[in-house]
Amino acid sequence: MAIEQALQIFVFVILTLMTLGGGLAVVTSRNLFHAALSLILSLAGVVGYYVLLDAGFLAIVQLLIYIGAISILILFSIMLTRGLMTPRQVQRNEQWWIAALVVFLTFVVLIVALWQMVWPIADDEALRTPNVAISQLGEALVGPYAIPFEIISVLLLVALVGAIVLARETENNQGSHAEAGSSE
Amino acid sequence: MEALIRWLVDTFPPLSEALARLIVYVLYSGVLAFVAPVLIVVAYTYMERKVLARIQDRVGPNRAGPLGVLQGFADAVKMLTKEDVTPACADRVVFNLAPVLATVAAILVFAVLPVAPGVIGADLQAGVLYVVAIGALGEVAALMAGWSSDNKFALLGAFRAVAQLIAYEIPIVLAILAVVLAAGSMQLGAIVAAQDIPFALVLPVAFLVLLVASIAEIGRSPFDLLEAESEIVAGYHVEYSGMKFAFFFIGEYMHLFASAGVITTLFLGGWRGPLASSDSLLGVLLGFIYFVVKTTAVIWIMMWVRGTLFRIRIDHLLDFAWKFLVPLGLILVVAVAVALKLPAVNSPALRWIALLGANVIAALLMMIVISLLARRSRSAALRAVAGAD
Amino acid sequence: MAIPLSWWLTVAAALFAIGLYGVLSRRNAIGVLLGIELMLNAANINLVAFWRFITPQALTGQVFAIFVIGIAAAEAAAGLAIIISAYRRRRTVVVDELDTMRW
Amino acid sequence: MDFLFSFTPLIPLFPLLAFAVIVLFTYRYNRLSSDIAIGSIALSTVLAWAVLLATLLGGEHIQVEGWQLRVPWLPAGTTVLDLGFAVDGFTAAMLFMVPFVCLMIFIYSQGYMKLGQPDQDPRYARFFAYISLFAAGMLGLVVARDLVLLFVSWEIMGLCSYLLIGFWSFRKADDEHHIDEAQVIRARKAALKAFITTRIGDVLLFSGIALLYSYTGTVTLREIFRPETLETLQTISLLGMPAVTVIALLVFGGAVGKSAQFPLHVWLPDAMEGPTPVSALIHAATMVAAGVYLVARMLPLFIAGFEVADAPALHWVAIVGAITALLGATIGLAQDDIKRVLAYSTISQLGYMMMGLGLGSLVAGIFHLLTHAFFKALLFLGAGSVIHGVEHGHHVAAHADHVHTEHFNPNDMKAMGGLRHRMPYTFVAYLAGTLALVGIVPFAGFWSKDEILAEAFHLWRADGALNLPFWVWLAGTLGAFFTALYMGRQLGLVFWGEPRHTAARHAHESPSSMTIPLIVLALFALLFGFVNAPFLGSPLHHFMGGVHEASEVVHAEAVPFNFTVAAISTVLAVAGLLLGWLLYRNYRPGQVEPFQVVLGPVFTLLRNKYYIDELYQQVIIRPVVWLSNFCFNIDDRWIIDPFVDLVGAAGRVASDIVRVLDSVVVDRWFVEGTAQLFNAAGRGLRYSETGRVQNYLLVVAVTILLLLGLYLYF
Repeated sequence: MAIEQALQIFVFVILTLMTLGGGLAVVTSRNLFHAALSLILSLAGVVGYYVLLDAGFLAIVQLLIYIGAISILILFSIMLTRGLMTPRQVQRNEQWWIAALVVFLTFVVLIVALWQMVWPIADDEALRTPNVAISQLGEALVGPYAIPFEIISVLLLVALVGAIVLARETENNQGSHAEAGSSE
Repeated sequence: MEALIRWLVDTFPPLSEALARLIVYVLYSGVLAFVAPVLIVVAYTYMERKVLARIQDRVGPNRAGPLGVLQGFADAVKMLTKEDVTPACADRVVFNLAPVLATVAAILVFAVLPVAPGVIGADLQAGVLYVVAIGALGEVAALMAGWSSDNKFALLGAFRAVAQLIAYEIPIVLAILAVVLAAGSMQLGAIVAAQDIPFALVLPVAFLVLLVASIAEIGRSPFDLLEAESEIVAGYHVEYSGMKFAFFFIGEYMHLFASAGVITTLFLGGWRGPLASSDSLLGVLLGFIYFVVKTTAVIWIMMWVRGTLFRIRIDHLLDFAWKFLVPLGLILVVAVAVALKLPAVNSPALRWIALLGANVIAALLMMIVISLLARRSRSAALRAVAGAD
Repeated sequence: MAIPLSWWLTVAAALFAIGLYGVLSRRNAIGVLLGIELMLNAANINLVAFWRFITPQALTGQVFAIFVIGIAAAEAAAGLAIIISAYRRRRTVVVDELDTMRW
Repeated sequence: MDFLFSFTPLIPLFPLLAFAVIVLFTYRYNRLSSDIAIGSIALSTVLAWAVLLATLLGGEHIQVEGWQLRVPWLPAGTTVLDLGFAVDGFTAAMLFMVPFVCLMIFIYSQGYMKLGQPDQDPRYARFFAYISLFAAGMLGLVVARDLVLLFVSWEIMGLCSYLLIGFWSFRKADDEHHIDEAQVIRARKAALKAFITTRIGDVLLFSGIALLYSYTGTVTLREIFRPETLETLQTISLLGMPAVTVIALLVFGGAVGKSAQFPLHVWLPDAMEGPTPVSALIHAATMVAAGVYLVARMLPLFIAGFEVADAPALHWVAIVGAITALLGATIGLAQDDIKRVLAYSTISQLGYMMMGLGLGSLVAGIFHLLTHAFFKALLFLGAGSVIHGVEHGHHVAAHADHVHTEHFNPNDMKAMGGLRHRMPYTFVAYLAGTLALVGIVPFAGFWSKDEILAEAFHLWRADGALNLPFWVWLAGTLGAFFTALYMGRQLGLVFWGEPRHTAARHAHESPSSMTIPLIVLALFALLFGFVNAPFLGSPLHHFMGGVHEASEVVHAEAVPFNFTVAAISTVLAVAGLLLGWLLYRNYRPGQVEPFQVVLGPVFTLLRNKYYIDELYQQVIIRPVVWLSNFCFNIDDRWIIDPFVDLVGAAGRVASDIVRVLDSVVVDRWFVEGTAQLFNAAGRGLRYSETGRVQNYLLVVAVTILLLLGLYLYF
């Protein structure tokens, strides 16, 4: 088991480097496109975390939705609004140092609290076998969590429709003009 | 794999099981990452050239080696010795990373493909989902390449690529979902095990949807808009040359093989065939051969399509995905789910029949809808013509 | 598990702090959105870690992580649509300049 | 018959579905949309009555314990937020009234919105979608088992009232529908006023619910009302009071907003800007009833507060109710708009209900709520019919004269008159409603109003001193007189005398889709009172009286019929009615109003609604606007002038020492210096409104950091 443990720690360190390094690049990079790519790196690290935590399904969902959908969406919108973004533009505002201070303090407060707290960790046996079959997860989603699950679905639908409406306002006008023109 | 691990532990006693496992999996991934790409690219470029030549009534490659079999190696040497050009305005880091990511994305799919009985990188519980998810990395690579080249054709190509890939990912997921419903699992190994009859026979509609969508997903003709020479030169990799282009090239063929492999696994019974089993080395080898043969057959169909059909327009392409494949897939999934839950379905044979019936119903429904819509648009067009007079 | 719970929580806290910094200091609206994604992920790491260490038999942690991911998707779609809409109207996505509500 | 209870969740569901279907699919087909709406509410009515039947047959057990269905909504850790349904006698009684009155109003709306006629309302289908949602909200509120569903329904109603009161704010000025720009703006303002005013109450209610949840860990009504839970709440101290009193007052705050009690009653009269069926809906079956229902439902909390506190929440309910009852009735005396009179009448009647509840009598309050719903719906629909007829008459007259007359207000009672001949059905129905409202035997209002007064009287006599019940009784009796007075005035103005305007001369009866609901409701106004008539043994008391029987202050038993009380109020009512009628039946336009002659300046005060709107304008709205303007002005005048002035002042110091003392010390330091101090303060403060979201976020982050630090380390 020693090898596995060593491997786990090794992988954890690498993933942490990916996640936090990527995260730092996201918030500090001057080039927004690079920031978005760093976000992908960081999220990929989180995927690795999920695998380490035996949440394989979540890892894949994370890959599918964050990297496959959200990141692509962000990259797309960066390109759509890119006329303004010369890479050399200053990317942080005047309050960044206050923000940094506040964030650092938040971090310290959280860390101190985390390390002081005694967590009610489950007993070892349960820890060793947390393997949750996907089918169980699926049943949970349509069983006890059915209503929130449906609400999330509706939320997604609403977001979808809202996004379309918001993003194509101008086109819509043209469209109605075109219709009016064709019907004459 | 388990057999190999056991054999290693038995033969070299100092090896612990964990270490042996590590060694075996590292070796396997080494094979997938370094050996397979070269072999696949060399073999299938040759095949593609030959097949296309045959369709177009030409001879095809015939100089390098007997019957030109070494053509692929010749290409490789040419590619590697070319000058590696990076555009002055390119975003260097991203520009260099993109081809690597494209290749890696294609190779990663192999991790969950059961290429032979018992030989699989990781039989994930959500293996099917993993396949879909990894496809997204390819999109990122395309976007990176297109953006970093600082070339409008490249950027347009990237946009097209992503629009197309996103659009066709949905029918793929739907078709796969039908299979998952039928097999009752998302694990690729279990799906292979569930195919006493290849799913292509009981879920023909899903098979066709997946085939068509896969062709689009890997950007081959008639869906090769992302690199349409006559429109946007070569798409997102227009600025690439030499070694980096080779990476894209490898990635493309790996992707081709991987997609065909996924279709084989999901619909054609994977490695299954007479005498293939994980008990003996022979059985394993036989299974591997079945897998390769089936995959090659799928690839051959894709090549055939490429040689026969012409490229379609971008709006038609997206319309086809959103207005035909997605609704069809949705109907199909519902039909399959209902068919499987029918109270009368209580024996395997009945299951197959019910599934087939669901497919037929889905196809018929879609046809009816399409014909109604077509009639409406036809009469609208007629009215427009009449109005113009 | 070789890695204790507190490590996971530490990493998540760090990621959260980084994301918060991004949200507070980025001038570009899309950059702000990136920071929000980081924060959501930090929360998710916590959820999954708690599930793994404290209630491995109950599914609540995983289920909520899935919900968070779903909400993140909705948030990204709506947020980006708003940004693009704002860009259309104001020709800018710099948060400082989107200050119609200014005194 | 218990299986009938399982239909309960469907009761609010049908109108909700109708809303969804109309909004999503059938909004283009007007007739279909209204048919769907009416069909759904009819189904709800049938189901609701089936549930009522089951409750009736289920005997005391069902009526007290009730039936319930638990729907786990959001499992969160150890607690689960529920979203359940429950039925007991009280709910069943409400279920008799709410869907039925809604149904009548829906049918009536079809005629009122002029289906199929050339001047049909352009947003006809949408109207039906909104009122369906409104009905769904009210029904959901009534069948809610948990505060979550209750609050959700509550908010749905808030939204719908906003949408419907402002229903005509989307119209352009439009001759066809007699809508001018001013009316559009009024509708807009009225909608906002209703929304914002009730929002004040909603916030209070929400904090009450949140407090309840945080103390008891449950949102289920029945669990909250368990004696143990209430005892715990009594022992916790919050803001120097028992927590239960605080919560009860917060809940009552919500009801004050929704039920338009003093001082948040100002939105209700303005809500008349909506179409008349909406007024009927708001005033009778839904919106304002919700507040009373809420207080009645939460009565155990109030009672529990009664047992421990010095100034219990229950007394506040009675006091506010009494004030409101008198206030509304007196203002009603001086209004010209036919609907506004009714609106103030509603406010006053709601005051009666609150009085009843505040005296601890659940049944009296709710009985009045039920009867009031019937006759007030009747009165509003009747008023709508009158307006409709007069509008039509105006139309005809304008066509006949071939001139477009000056703008004409069809709501103005002084322009009506003699309509009893022109609109006989409406007149009869209206008369029935009036008699019920005024409280003439044997109409419904008599029994219910009398019960409240008898209750107060009884409590007073039991004690003997001039205690709170005495004042309540006095206010109620006086209110009854004023009620009769303004209704007499209204009858005289609208239905008697000569037509006072060409429009009234040409008015004609409304279509049958409008008159039939009127007749049906008139029957109910006549007969409904008997469900709790003392000589029949007060059946309603037996039916729903036991719901809160755990608490002792709630009077489950009916107060015996008190002849003195009944006689006093009846005599006053008849006197008021006759007086009003005699004074006004031959009133001529342009004449000084008889009341003004008698009352003088008091009449002006009433006419202007005690200047409460103006008071709010001065005390609340003006300062806010002024503060904004102040900051703005400071900004404009600051930047350079003071600097220059200071430099100039320094020059003067050198040149003229005498004037220095005078001008610098006095003028610059004290006068301008003060101004500058304020300038600087304003200038500094206004920078807090940067309009940049990240600055705000930073403040949020710092705040959270501080709170977190405090929470974790101190």
